[in-house]
Amino acid sequence: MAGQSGTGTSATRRLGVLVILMLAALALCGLWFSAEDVVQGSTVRMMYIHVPSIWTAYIAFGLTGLCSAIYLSGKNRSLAWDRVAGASGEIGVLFVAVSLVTGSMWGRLTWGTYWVWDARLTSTAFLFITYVGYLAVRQLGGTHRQRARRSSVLALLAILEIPLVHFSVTLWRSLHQDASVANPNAKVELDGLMLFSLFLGLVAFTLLFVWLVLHRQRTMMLEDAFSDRGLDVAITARRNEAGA
Amino acid sequence: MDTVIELSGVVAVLGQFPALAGVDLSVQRGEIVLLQGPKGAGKTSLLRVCAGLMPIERGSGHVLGIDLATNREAIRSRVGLLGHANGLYLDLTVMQNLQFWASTVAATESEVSAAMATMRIDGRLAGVRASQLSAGQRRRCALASLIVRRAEIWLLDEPHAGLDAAGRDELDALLRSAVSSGATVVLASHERDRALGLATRTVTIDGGGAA
Amino acid sequence: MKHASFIFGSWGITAVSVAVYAVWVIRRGRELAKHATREEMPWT
Amino acid sequence: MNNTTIHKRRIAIAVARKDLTIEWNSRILVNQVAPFAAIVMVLFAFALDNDGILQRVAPGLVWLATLFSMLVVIQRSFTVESADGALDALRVAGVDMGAIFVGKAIALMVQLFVLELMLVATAVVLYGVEMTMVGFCEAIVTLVVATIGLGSVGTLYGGLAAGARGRETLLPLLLLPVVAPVLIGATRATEAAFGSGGTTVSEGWPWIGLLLVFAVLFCAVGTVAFGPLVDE
Repeated sequence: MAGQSGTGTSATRRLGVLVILMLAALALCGLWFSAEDVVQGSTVRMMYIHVPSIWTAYIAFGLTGLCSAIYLSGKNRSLAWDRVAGASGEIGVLFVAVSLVTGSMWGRLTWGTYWVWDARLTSTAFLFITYVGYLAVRQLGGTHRQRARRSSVLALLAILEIPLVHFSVTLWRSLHQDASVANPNAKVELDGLMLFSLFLGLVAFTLLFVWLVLHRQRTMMLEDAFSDRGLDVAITARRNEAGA
Repeated sequence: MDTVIELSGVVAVLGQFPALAGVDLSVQRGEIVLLQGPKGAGKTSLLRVCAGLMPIERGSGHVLGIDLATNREAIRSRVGLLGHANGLYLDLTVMQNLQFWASTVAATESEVSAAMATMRIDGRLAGVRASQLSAGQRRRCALASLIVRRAEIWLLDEPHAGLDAAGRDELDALLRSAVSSGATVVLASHERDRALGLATRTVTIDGGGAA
Repeated sequence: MKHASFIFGSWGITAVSVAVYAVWVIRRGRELAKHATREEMPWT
Repeated sequence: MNNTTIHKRRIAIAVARKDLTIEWNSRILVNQVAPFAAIVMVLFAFALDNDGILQRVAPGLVWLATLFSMLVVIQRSFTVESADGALDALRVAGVDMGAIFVGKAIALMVQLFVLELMLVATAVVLYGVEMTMVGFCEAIVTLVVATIGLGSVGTLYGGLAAGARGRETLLPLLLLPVVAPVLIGATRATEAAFGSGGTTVSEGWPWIGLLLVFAVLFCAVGTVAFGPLVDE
């Protein structure tokens, strides 16, 4: 039905179907089949959605930084890199916002409050604000190249800033439970199906991210093309106005 | 004669607005060229492009033999643009302004006094804050800073604006003497008659294109 | 299930946010593509 | 090459001296920002209204007041540049942006340092803070290192926000998250220096290390990144 009328291709449509199937499977595994945790009980089910969200946000911001670096270092400075950086940053903000909300809901159940001043939560909040600022700078106007250069430099500054903020917040306060999978002493003991659900979530969200970036950077390409075309129209108008 | 500015088919944008829609321009050393046209015709943008301040989207151009598309930053130290703003620090005195510019290009004390003499800035005026100067005095102070900076091409945007008749005549005389000592001047004006006597050549610009 | 409202709530918030964003992107893409030429859409 | 280094150093010194001369001529810092910062300190005392709490949180209040005042000083620093197109003029003249960054950052650091000294003195007087000799030295080191970090990062982001006309609200959004490590590090180090909440002087030095990392990093990065951020 979509034909060639949108930002989709047969590849993205196949990817989209795959993502939907995987998310459905994730919902079944995470909410139904998998067992409850010995300590955390049913609340462990929030992990299957919360951890993939924040994972996706990290991938997204990483991609933003990478594409910004490529844009600035490339000889021809293709705006395509800037658009991928921008699309990825926008999606990263979405996922970090979602994971802040689900994280604080999870916190309400495990810690009894929506917000605790622990290191990871606090530096995630800073991550969110930093990239909201990045998106605001992208909206400042000017030519595409001005936008691209400003925002690429800012994205690289953010890459520098985030470890520093995280490190200082960690020094400031560290009471949070350790990362579940990486630390063998963690409170959560994952059995086979629980681990499978978590990894299914990570894969599904990563593919979802790829699908979103593909579409978003194509819409951005169209937005840029339209403002360029607006430029062509305006040039003709100015020339006519001169002749009149 | 040697060509100092050479533009062909230059398009430049302000935001999404095409301030220049395909401009051709050629200026020789030692000329006083008047860009003439109504307000909003693109005169200011043309001067900013020549100064290497505004990027060109399409077309090609060279200033003092330097390519505008690839190396516009290199042009900047050799031209002086005086726009609607004079580029002065309002909380500094005239002398402090000129000394600041002098220290950025390592100009000597005697070069500063020479510039002040050319622009007829005396000791009393030198001690006045820029915020307390008249429009003509600010213009003279800004032109003096161009001399201190050793600019080879002077790009002046509406230099006569805000000056009274005596101030305009004085400015014309100052510009002629600057040209005779080696500068090239391109000035923009929408007042046709005012600058005609000064210019050695006139270029009409309208709708973002030069005719 | 214990805490069902929180668990389904967090899944729901995630699903709805992502879905709204995805629909917005797709619709905006279709809207713009209506007026676009082939050259402006190199992926087709 | 050595020649360009000398050239850049000369520009940086000229810019710093120019900014400080402007402050000397206009007295904005002395007549407006410093009273603002002082009144903030007094208002904190009204809001918290408890001598014990005030002594405990005095270091944090000093640095919060510094950050808020810094926003004003940075905005002033770039209003001066844009009021009559002076930054444009510097750009047209091809003056090295890295050198301008260093110059403006130094001027900002000097002004911030004066402001912080005043705020610390206010805290000592108003909040009844008592310091040992070693604590005093540590407080001075903290001020210097934190100010270098704040001055460089403030100039960097101030330039970006100033390049975008009419978007002054952007500066706090961009700057405040970045200076969080300074707020954390400087507050803890100052607590150690003041001995607030039973902390000892030796607890402060690791935090000064954090401040040092921040300062070195943003001085280096700012010199490179300022030009592309400010340029059209």
